[in-house]
Amino acid sequence: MFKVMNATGGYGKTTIIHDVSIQIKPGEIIALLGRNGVGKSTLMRFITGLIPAMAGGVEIDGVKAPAAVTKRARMGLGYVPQGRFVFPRMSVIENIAVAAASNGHDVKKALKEAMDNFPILIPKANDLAGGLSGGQQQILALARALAIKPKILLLDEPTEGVQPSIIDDMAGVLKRVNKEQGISILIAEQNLDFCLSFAERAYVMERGKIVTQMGIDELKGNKVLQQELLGV
Amino acid sequence: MNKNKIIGSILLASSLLVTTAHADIKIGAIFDLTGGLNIYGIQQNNALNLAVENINNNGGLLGDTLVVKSYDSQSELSKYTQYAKTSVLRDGISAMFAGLTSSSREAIRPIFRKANIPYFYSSLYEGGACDKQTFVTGSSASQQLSVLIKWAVEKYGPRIYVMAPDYNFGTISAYWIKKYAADNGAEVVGQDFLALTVTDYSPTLQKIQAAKPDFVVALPVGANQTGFLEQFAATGLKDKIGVVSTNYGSGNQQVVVSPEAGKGLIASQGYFMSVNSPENTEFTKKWVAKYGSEIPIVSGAVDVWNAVHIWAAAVKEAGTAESTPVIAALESGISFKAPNGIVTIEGGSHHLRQNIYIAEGNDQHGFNIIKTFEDVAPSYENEKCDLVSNPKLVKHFTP
Amino acid sequence: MTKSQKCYRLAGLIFPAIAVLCALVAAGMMEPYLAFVATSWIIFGLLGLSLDVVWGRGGLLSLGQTAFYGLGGYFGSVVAINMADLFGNSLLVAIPAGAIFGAMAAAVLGYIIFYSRMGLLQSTILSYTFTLLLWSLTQTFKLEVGNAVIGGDNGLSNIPGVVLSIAPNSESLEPNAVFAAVVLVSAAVYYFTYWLMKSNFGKVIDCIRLDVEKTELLGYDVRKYQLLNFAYSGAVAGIAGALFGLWSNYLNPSIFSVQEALLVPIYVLVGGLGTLAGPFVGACLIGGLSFWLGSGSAGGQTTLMLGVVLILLVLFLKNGIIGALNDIWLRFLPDVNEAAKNSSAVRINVAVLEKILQQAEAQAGPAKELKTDKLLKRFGGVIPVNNVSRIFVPGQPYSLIGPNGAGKSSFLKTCVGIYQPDKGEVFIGSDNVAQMSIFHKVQKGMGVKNQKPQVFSELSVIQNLWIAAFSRTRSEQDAQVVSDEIISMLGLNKHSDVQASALSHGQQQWLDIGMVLCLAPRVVLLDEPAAGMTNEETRELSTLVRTLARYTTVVVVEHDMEFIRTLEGHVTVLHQGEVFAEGDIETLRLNERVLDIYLGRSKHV
Amino acid sequence: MELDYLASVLVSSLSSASILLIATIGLAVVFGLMGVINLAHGEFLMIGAYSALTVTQLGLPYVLSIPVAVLVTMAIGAIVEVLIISRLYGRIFDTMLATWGLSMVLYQLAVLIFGTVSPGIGMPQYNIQIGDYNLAGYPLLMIVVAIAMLVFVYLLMTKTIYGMKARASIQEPEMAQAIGIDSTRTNTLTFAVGCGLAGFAGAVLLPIVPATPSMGFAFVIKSFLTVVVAGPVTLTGSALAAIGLGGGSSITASFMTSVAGDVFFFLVTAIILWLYPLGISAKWRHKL
Repeated sequence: MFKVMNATGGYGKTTIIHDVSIQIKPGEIIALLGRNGVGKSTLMRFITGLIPAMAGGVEIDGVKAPAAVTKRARMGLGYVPQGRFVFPRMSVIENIAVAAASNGHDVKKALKEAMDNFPILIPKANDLAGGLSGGQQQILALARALAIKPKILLLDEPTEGVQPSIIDDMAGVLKRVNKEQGISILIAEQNLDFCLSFAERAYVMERGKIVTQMGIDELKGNKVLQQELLGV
Repeated sequence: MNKNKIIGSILLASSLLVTTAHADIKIGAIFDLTGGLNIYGIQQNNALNLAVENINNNGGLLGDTLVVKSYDSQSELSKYTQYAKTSVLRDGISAMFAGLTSSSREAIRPIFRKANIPYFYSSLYEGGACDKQTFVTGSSASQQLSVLIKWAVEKYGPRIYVMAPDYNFGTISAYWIKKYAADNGAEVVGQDFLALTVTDYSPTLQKIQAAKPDFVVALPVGANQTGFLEQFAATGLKDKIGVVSTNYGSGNQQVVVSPEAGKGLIASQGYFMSVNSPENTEFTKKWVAKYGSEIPIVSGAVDVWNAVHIWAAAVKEAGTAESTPVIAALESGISFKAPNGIVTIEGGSHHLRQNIYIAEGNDQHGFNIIKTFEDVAPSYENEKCDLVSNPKLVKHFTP
Repeated sequence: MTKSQKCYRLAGLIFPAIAVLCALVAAGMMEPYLAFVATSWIIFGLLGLSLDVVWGRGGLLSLGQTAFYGLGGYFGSVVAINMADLFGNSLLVAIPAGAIFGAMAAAVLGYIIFYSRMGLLQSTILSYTFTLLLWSLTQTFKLEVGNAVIGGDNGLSNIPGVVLSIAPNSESLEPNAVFAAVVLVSAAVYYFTYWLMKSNFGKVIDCIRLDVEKTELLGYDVRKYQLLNFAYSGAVAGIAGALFGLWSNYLNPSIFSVQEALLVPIYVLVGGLGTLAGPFVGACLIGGLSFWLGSGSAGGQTTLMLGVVLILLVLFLKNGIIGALNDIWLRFLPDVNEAAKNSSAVRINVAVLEKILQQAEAQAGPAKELKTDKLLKRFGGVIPVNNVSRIFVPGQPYSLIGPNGAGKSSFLKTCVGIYQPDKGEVFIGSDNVAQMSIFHKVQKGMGVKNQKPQVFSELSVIQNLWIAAFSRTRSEQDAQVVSDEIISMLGLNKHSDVQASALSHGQQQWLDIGMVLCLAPRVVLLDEPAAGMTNEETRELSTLVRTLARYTTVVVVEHDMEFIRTLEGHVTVLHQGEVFAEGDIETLRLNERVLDIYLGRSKHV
Repeated sequence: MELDYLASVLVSSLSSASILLIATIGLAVVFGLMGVINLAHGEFLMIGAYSALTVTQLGLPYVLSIPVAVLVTMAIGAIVEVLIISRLYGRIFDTMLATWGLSMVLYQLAVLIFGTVSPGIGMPQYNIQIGDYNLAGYPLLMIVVAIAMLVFVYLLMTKTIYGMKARASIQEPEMAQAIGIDSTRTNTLTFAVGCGLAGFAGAVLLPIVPATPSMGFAFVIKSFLTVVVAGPVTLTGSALAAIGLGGGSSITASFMTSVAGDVFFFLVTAIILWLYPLGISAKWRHKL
């Protein structure tokens, strides 16, 4: 069980998210929805510990997560940020290897898994990550996050600027690791179709707060509801 | 209007504050005790303290005790000006002993001229300083080179390569080398002036080999010199080409240079620790007793020791420490039995007649003296500068 | 305003005045040697001031100040030596000579730095290299100019002291009087600099430090301002150098040395960056410390102590001494940003807005159309703007929409000139502006608001608006009138004195829009203006944009479809750098192809 | 110009460039990888030299003294990072001033401990001949040492886990933490490695440049300019910049004067910065 309790935080003195609480059961896939600038990314960063908590905290499997980003990562928090942030002057292999090695996992095994999951990376294995296309970088960021063997995976706009075929691959892999390894997933997306295709539940944010949560079926096919909540 | 008032009040205030009574005779010392030049500065300062101790132990000067006002110029030029002024305005010194580089001398010389206080500059230098209040106890470039070049041409041959730092000491020395080479039927086949920051001498070594000289006059300063000599020896040139210098050993380079590189190098200076005279034996005994024997004594230190004693002799002769009579006494041509032989002030040029030694480096980080030229006159300075007949002369003569 | 606040506001005038008075009184009582030494600290303070002007105000750490200082010193001294026999007064000849030479040297270096738009670190390194180059060249530089003999490493001696009386061969002043004279000269330079930095010029310089791009977007020729500021700092350094020459009566290449170059930033940091008075405090403190250590019992360990002091200062006193005192004082004053805490929603008064826009039209002429002709921009293999030819005219707002990465912002940025177009033309009215600098386009009538709010964080709300208005009106009164109107139109009157950084994200967006309006633009480009705004604010924004479009050409890039719907304007859908569809929003919303690319559905793409 | 002269100038210029590169690599790691301007770099070189000298004076062979120098400088570097540098990341100019203060302290401590005159250890009396010209062997050996250092740092930074962590921590510090890299410790180690490389340089250059408290000063400015000119691809960039600037200035010195060589160095630096405001390697696609 993964819990975010009363999360309040922001940058400097500005508070962006107020009192946000969410819960994710093991193996659950949750969508985090809302318009631009409502605080989805800030919530993600709050969970990873990259912004300090003004109030509230994070609990992983009943253990309160320490403040240090590094320690949270080692407790099984995988993160794919918006904008990917791969290590640009390191090769594809190195990007994945360093993630596996830093968490004490077998580097060779991790690389093999990554290449099996994302064959698209194989021809690029020795290229610098900074030279990859946006979609390839996104895949790499995902592969890197999976290499630390997370219990919960945070995905921030994973389809932004990614071509549709890769989006399909990504969706496939996410479904598989979710099923096979029981990884929970929290995904913030503007691409509704992508989200709706495999999420089970959705939280909707507005102005730094969770305004509602609902089952995914409720949202599917209801264009009025989509427009009202998400402004598409 | 406001300014006049201020100036008035300043004059009033300063006249009240000037201290008039002092029982001791104060002398000033500005040397580089810290910073890059302290290799020289510390020894100069040590020599000054030893000389003052020596004079005080022998009953002081005119019955008074000598007191040293010492300042650390931190190898920074602006500190020289600052402390020179401080010594004049605050400490009321009777004589100043200061400076290593020519620029430090030039920076403070006008201050002591204006204050009419004798100023002793004790370092080997390019020569030519001429000023009523300034006395030089180190040897000048022409003084050393006149004998060294003659000797070296006889020993090695007539082709000379000059390798000198690219500032006044180097360029003026190069001039003298050229002149004395011509006088002795030799020629300068190449010269290279190096920036003070150079640590890599391979370009110079290539040029030396291209010029095929019989000997090299190597004049880099301080630690740079040891670097050059090491590289010179390691290139395998030492056996083919002689190396002579007027400043090797002036900062204890012989200690730093490895025995392989240092053995056989020729240096000419006004003093080497191995000078064999009763004065030197006594002097080194005192020095070792006070400062230990770890670091050999450099010529600059002896120059300071000589300067203090010459000044003291002039004070005794004048019967007072006041500047004008002391300067007159100095100009009368005072002699002193120094560790490096008898030295005599030339009344006109304010430079010293002194012995110049030619020594060869041995494999013990030391020198063996191989030739002594006695009582060498500072002929260039004597020729240009006569402060007895022309006391208003202030100039830095360059050839 | 309370007395304490007034006093705080005038602190830069009052405390230095007190310090000058104290120094003058002390000059009458001090022992001469101390006066002599202290004079050099004041000179170093003046040198520090020159760095504070470029670094604390202009934002560029220059290690070339000692170069201008040395050059000013040499040149001023050469003039002083040659004029000594004729004129006497050395201050009157050396100071202007030093100032002119320092300013010229700085202008040359500044031209290279600013006009090649060099990065900050590289500029610092280049200025440092400049100093080193001078240092190695002057070691052997020999020249006789009249009576002055520049003798390489042996330096330049026989520089006359400070002489006040105007008569040939006058006696130079005594140390205490020199101290007083140098204090007075420094005070004059300080107060002139203080005035300059408070003036319109100084305000622009502050803006450049805070956000150089925004300053240029307001229509200021930032490079010219930077160059002038740098040249002024060179002049101040040159004056300090000339004074130093007169003080020490001797100059030598060590004035260009690395130690000297690095000491200057220390004076500034110790005193407080950007405070103008700080460098004097820093120089006196470091000078005093070094003097006390050098002649005190600790003698010999000066270097060690200075090093330790420096490390401790950097670690524990970030804002310097004046900065630290300032922070303490601020704690006792009412918080200017208090008003930001209870803010209400912005309401646009359409009547007022129309009046403003009519006035703007009267002053700046009719609206201009914006036209692009086969505009192309490429980054490596990506072409975010691919042969876009559009024409935008006044009357109704234009919206650009499209999925992430469609090239909306890039199109806007290429029009603005933040990206240089690779091909194609941009017209504002009849002028082809494709190759013009940004500020020039702004002067032609372009107003731009970028995606993130760009406001000058340290300035108050009204100052932000004023600086924008002043760029157009070039009259303080007119700028005041315009900014007053805009601030009341935005309903931000109560926040007038609040620092822009204290505003909420939404309010900063409004302030930014207000600044654009101050320019009375004839073409307005807005990049995601509604981002981070509440629903209410978005509605007000829509009103504003629609009103604006009646008087000017308006192009909006937006994500928020609801917002675009309320604009009731023309909509262009961009996809992969090209125009994909256009029309009104209702039609487009029924277009499955548009929904597909916008929602990222895969089947139609 | 004779061919053998030309050849000997080229070879010796290459060795000059190598000496510059050896002194620079540590700085390249610290500045290029960490973005820290370490003005005390020269003093770490000096510490390395004195460590090696002290060890040889104790009677151990010179070769053994090199690892000791590396360990000593690494330890001091780690302490300095924890006490000073770690508090100043991101404040590039403050770091510069603090490390300058540090350089003054280290310099003066060296004067107190070692005095101003220490015996050198001498250069191996080995030389080679090109035509009529002799070249000292040890400086030529420096070409090999420089290449070895480059290879070592390259391998350390690309083939070891530590190296990958170090680069990740510096390229994207937040993401590095978010995948579980303890970037605080990694940065301490990286700074220590940079200092260790400086120590190695000081030790290995000891026969050429005798140990004096002020020896670091001669290197730090040129090393620093080399690294800035190099730009983001630190290692290859520095190698190229060192060959271009150091070698070029040495060749200029050979055909003109040494002052011309210095002027060449500074002038070319200024011109390159003008043309490539972010360094020569700003647009390369290489790891290091």
